[in-house]
Amino acid sequence: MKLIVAYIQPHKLNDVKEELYKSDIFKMSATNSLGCGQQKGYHESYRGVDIEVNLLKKVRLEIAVNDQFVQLTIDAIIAGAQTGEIGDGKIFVMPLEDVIRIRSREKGEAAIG
Amino acid sequence: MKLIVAYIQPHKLNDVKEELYKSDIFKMSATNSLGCGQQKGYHESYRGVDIEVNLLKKVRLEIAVNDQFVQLTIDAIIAGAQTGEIGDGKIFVMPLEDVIRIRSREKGEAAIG
Amino acid sequence: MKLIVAYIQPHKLNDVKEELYKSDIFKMSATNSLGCGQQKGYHESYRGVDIEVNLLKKVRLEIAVNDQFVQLTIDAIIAGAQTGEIGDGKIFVMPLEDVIRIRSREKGEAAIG
Amino acid sequence: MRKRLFMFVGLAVLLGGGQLFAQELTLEEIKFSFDMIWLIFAAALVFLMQAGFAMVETGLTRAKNAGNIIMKNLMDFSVGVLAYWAVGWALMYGSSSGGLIGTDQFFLAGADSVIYRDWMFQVVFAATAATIVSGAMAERTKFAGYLLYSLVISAAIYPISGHWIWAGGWLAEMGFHDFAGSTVVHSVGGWAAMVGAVLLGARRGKYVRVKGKVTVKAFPGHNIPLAALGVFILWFGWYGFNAGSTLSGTDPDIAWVATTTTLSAGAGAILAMFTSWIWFGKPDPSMSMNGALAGLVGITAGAWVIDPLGAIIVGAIAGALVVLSVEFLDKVLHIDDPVGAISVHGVCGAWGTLAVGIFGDLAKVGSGLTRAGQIGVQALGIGAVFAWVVVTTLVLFGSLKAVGALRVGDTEELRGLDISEHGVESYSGFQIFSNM
Amino acid sequence: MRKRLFMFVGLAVLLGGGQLFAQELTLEEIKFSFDMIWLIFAAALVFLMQAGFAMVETGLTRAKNAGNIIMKNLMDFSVGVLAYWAVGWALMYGSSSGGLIGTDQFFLAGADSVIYRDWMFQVVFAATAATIVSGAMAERTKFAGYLLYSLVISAAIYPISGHWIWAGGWLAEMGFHDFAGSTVVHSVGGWAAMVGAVLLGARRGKYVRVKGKVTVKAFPGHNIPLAALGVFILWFGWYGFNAGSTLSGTDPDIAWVATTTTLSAGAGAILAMFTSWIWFGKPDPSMSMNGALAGLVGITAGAWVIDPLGAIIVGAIAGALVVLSVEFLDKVLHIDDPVGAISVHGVCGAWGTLAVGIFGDLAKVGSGLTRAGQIGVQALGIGAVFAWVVVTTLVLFGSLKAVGALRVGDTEELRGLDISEHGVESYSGFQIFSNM
Amino acid sequence: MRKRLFMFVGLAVLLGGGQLFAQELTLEEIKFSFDMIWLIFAAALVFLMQAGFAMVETGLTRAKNAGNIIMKNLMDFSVGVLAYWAVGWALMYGSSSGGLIGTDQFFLAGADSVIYRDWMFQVVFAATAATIVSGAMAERTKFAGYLLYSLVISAAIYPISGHWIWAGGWLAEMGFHDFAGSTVVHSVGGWAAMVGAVLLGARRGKYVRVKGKVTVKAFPGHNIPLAALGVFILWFGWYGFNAGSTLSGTDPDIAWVATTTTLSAGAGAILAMFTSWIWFGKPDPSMSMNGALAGLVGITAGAWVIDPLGAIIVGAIAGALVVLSVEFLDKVLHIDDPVGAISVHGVCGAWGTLAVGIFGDLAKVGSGLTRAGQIGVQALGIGAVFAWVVVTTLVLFGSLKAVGALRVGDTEELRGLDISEHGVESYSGFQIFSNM
Ligand SMILES: Nc1ncnc2c1ncn2[C@@H]1O[C@H](COP(=O)(O)OP(=O)(O)O)[C@@H](O)[C@H]1O
Ligand SMILES: Nc1ncnc2c1ncn2[C@@H]1O[C@H](COP(=O)(O)OP(=O)(O)O)[C@@H](O)[C@H]1O
Ligand SMILES: Nc1ncnc2c1ncn2[C@@H]1O[C@H](COP(=O)(O)OP(=O)(O)O)[C@@H](O)[C@H]1O
Repeated sequence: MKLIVAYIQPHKLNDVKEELYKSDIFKMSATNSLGCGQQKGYHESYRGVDIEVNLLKKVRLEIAVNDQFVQLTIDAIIAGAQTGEIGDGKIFVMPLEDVIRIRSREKGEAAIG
Repeated sequence: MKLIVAYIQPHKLNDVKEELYKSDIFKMSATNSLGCGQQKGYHESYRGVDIEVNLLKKVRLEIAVNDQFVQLTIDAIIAGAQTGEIGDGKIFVMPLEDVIRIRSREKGEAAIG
Repeated sequence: MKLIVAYIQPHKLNDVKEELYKSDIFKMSATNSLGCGQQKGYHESYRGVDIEVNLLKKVRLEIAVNDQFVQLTIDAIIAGAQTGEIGDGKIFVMPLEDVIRIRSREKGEAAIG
Repeated sequence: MRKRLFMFVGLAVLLGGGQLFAQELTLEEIKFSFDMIWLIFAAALVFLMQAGFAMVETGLTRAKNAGNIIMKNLMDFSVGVLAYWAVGWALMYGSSSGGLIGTDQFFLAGADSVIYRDWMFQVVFAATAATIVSGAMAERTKFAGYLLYSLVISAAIYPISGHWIWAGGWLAEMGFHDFAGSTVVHSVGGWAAMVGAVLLGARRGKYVRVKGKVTVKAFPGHNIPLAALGVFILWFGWYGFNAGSTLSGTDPDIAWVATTTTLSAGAGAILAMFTSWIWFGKPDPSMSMNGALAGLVGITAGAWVIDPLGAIIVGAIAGALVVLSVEFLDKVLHIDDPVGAISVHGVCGAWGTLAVGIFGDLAKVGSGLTRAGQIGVQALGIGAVFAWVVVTTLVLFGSLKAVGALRVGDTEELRGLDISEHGVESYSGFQIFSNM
Repeated sequence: MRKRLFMFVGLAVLLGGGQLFAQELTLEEIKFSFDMIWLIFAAALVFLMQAGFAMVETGLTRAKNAGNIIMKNLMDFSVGVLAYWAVGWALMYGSSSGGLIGTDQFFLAGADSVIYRDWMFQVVFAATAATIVSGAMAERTKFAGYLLYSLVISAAIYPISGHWIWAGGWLAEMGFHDFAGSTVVHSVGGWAAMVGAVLLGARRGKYVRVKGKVTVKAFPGHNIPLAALGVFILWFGWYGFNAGSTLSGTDPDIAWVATTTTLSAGAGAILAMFTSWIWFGKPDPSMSMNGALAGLVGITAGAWVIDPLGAIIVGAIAGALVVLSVEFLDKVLHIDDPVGAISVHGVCGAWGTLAVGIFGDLAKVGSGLTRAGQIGVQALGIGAVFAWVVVTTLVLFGSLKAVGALRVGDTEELRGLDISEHGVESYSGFQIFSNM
Repeated sequence: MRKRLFMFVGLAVLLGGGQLFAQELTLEEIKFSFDMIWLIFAAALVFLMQAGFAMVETGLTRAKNAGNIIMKNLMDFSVGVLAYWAVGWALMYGSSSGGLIGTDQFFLAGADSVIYRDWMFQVVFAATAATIVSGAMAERTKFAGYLLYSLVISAAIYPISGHWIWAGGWLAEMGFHDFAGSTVVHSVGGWAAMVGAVLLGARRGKYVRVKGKVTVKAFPGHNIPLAALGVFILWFGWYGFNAGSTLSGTDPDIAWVATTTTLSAGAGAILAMFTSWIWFGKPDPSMSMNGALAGLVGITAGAWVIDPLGAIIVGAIAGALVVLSVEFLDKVLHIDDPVGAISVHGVCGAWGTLAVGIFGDLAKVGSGLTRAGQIGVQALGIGAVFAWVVVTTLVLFGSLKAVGALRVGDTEELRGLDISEHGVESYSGFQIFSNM
């Protein structure tokens, strides 16, 4: 099992969700995040002063999947989030040793979905 | 050492904390999160329009523990968060290679608590 | 590759960022978090009632780095965040199996920076 | 030289035994002073309705567009006052050409203190009509286009139909009665809002067509307490709007008007609450707020000629009507009006105007018409103003659309107008899911 | 036919040399006009206090209940105006039956412009009393139960004790003096709030019993700027509340009343700040705000008979008192009052009423009593109203509790009343730790 | 005994055929009543400006200091009213000693209803001057130090220069004209703000020196809707501020003043918007808001002597000026004024005062001076008040700085003043990046 963490542009969240649904991945968790990356990005200004927006708003997705779903998930995220522009985001894949469903105490692969 | 990530219902946070305290687990970090899971959940409506609340509010807990504490932590979380209803949440267990206490530069098992 | 997760005091974020920049680490993601740790901390009071602030505000940093950067990153975080007082925070090091740049589909070490 | 030594003057007067004033202050000046302070006080209250609209509209839309809504509300007033000073007043209250349009007093030429007073009281009404529209067009309109719209409605669209009714124009001649502006102000704003919302199209993602079936989505407002504050401020301002429309500080009916206004608003809020409760299963806050406003808009035309019980009925019907209308526009017609402006101001404005015919004391209306006749004239007025506003705003918004000045691009809309149109965020530091 | 051709009338008047008015406007009409615009103006200001209460209560409670608080504030006014129109006014100002209760003028039958004017001024006071309660019962009361409560307090509880004092009832006969309602309005609201809070019980997690010892927890308000705005709005409204209670636009004491009101509020804020500073180590914002309100409530009874220095003393004591009272209710009695309504309105209302006896100019009070006698009568009035309100609200809230209509369930409370009672969120898109 | 049986009195009057009043109400009393209700009404409106300032300042600074700003605004008013009651009024309006300072009426000794009325109207002006400063010194000033400052400006600094101009002092004697206080109120606040901001130094991280070059950073305000609400409330209050400054409820120029005030504010907002649009590429909301305020401040001195077209020009220039001034102070002088108070109140206050000389109707000004002479006197007044305020506040803030009571420590500043000075959070439960 893997835990996939993806940083995407906030306004791409719906597109990514749709692509994931298409690949039958329905479970995920999302958090707000501020990201520092290659995207030096658009400049905001406030009262005429440029705001050094080097922490840009991102959405952080966390998706736990069984091994055979990893590539599918990655592809779906890319399909939904890619524009080709700097700032599209990153995907991180991490090992996941166990999953427990709190409701039923199910464990492992059975609990993930 | 493991990093335990748990998604629970927001209003169960206090109960979970209490259960963890009882097992002498005092350190943790909590974040707000939106979760997509089996829980299609209650419907909110706004001005008569159903809101497709497929991103439900969850609290994401992150607890780094030594190996012998893993089961204890899982049990405590379940004790505090379980209601038997859909939406109770999930627990993820991930490998943790190192921990460093910023204050003292202590490392490893000594730094975790 | 490793994923480094660090909890620091919110008001140290700028210092940490500066130290990371000095070590040529430019990419990171930050989230708000509430932390429970050794720091029983300052007491807030509201209308004369002590608030049991056992969930203190922290910033959670997530930095994916190649192996040779791990120590450098840890040192930079410590340099920026250490005050010697309780509450300075923790650093967690986790294994990272893969990284994908959404924009270009680059993978692995090349995608991290 | 004018000094602020008023207290000494005051003392002198007290010592001087009144002789000073007996010489100074005539009865006509007394009457004039009553009207002056009453109308300026009322005008200030109506001005504050700008804050009310700004808060309601901001609160009921999404955080990522809050600064833009604010800017629209600030600038439609600012542009509006200059436009109404230069042109609007003249077209509305200048000497009438055939009951259709005013023709002089541009730039308030030749104004005396009476004209300044009346202009002050009228300009805030003009600005109210203008600002209604920003709510319905929220979250997707180009800022520059909106500025232009503000100019035109305050300079021409509002004043001309206003002339027909409030300046002795042809509708007034026929006996049309609209005490404080259910039609003159609110419907004008409401119909303009409708045309704007239709030409703009819905916000991205509001109506999703899946397999031929349209699913309606809700974009919940981001700040209900602010919206509620706006509603209270509007209600407060309405005491200036309606009671001030007695146009006289010595009119004993000031209290009557305030009473009917209060009762209608209360009834509107209650009925909207129960309607939403029955219909959706829960009493909906934003609908109840709309209900209070619906009651206020509804009684505006008849506040002076409808009695308290009548006012409660008018308000109650408006409260139910506004919920039905919001539902109908959203679920059936798929017109995307984020704050319910078309229903509150357009529909309930029309209802209130009609209600004058149905419930009004004909003697007080004073048109000499029969009840059926009065209802007919009221309906005619509603129709005439509807036609006028729809046609002119179709041209206005249509032209803006044709030159691409009406709607922002998709990415701008998704990111939010605060960043794309103004380069700022409204809630800096707060963590907000701005993608929703 | 009524046209909005006021300017021409105005012009005619100016040209006509006053003759018009010399015939038209008598001195009594002038007096009447002063009272009319003054009272309607004051009523509008008091109305705005609804916004003030809504903002204070919303700001000092948690985000997950914001929409519910808003709804309560909107609906208690809306329900209240209808109730006070139908029944309340009659019970309060109808012909007295033995100094105990009014008996006619139901549905404002037979009202003329004086009655409408007075109703308008009185209804906003009734609504103030009603709305005080929502703060103390916040975050756990069932919405439907609250609606019923609103109806009863506006229709009966408030009007009847009001009759005793402001309509020539038995307390008035004895010489009891309550200028603008420290007891009539504020204490009534405050004691009702107390009974409500006690019968409801504390919010879940507020008082935690660990090993026989009760630990008190704080639930910090979620929006201090909004609460502060509410306080400023209330203070503003108080100029209508107190200065308007001269009931006459020609009373030279309007300025006196405004002055004592201002000074007492300032002293209250300062003393509350210092008290909290000394006691808790830091100057507490929400306590200082409560202090300003305490000063305002405290001077309300005596604003007309207490001089500026006295007003400062009354306000200062109220400011200190409110902090002590909040502490005492919370830490000793464990009555959970999220916004301090019992202390501000109940306790400081009683204090202000007593202060009339202590500091009031007896000649102005005009009861013919000695100072000790006046203090006695004031105390009697405080006690009588306390008893009346406690008994009636015990019955009212007790019945609601008996049928399970008083308090929401635990899960509802934890989730927040916005979702459980209204199915909406108030700050959509914001990331909020709603579990705290 | 005072009962609230006003309706019966009213009825009696109506029945009694006016005889009652013919005996009762003299013409001088009528005049007096007009002035009374007008000034108290206006005072209430000006009071509400405290809420406006509080919201603007809160909205334009960071969330972590919101409660502190609120406390400063609440307490500078509360401290200010007591100070102005005890000392300020006497120094300002007591019998003049050589046109320099008032010398009697401490603690309002010997006041009658005229004095109370005038005190009420004046105290809110004094409080306005005081509260301007909190914005410029926001986010880094010690609370205790600020309290002391509030005391001194309300008790002495403001009243003394006010005496020169509004109480027949030496500047008034020379023909200096400042109708409602561009200089007396706004510049005094603005210059004090400037000295305070300079002595305090910038907020940590505002001006970062990298390799000898200073980079200017922006700290965006955390709540633009709240700031906008504040601007609308201020604009509303300004109708009391300016129109009330006719000091008479029978002055036909009330409408004129309201008109020029409205037009100038509108022009200011528009020009500031366009200036920011051209300069920064986008129409900046907070600058446009500053522009509306700049227009209001600008016309304050000349609202009575400048005509509508002149008012538009004055406002437009103020609107452009405020943007340039903000830029200049920030980018060139590196004076850190979080809300633009120095530019809005100091600079545009000076501009408005000068504009009286340039655009004012000299006959109405009535000083007997030539245009050049009037401009000269206006400039002299601007300079004299500038000097007075700069010197006195240098001493005041300098002393506070010397004893370490001016600025909080670095950690306190980083954590936010809400936690470090008051031990609370203002937005409990919200996730906020408070480090930015
Ligand atoms: N090494 C990293 N560690 C943690 N977060 C990262 C890292 N690299 C990128 N991110 C996250 O991904 C987001 C997008 O990265 P960016 O470099 O701007 O995109 P791109 O790779 O398309 O140029 C960043 O804003 C940040 O949140
Ligand atoms: N595979 C997953 N990846 C990431 N988050 C998940 C996953 N499954 C569940 N979650 C999180 O856990 C929460 C609860 O899951 P849900 O399926 O509703 O509960 P249950 O398993 O009790 O039915 C979700 O809202 C989501 O935040
Ligand atoms: N075992 C842990 N699991 C998760 N988060 C932790 C853990 N230990 C510490 N933290 C995070 O780090 C923060 C600082 O920890 P704390 O113990 O106060 O610091 P210190 O080690 O300097 O005493 C905590 O507030 C919490 O957010």
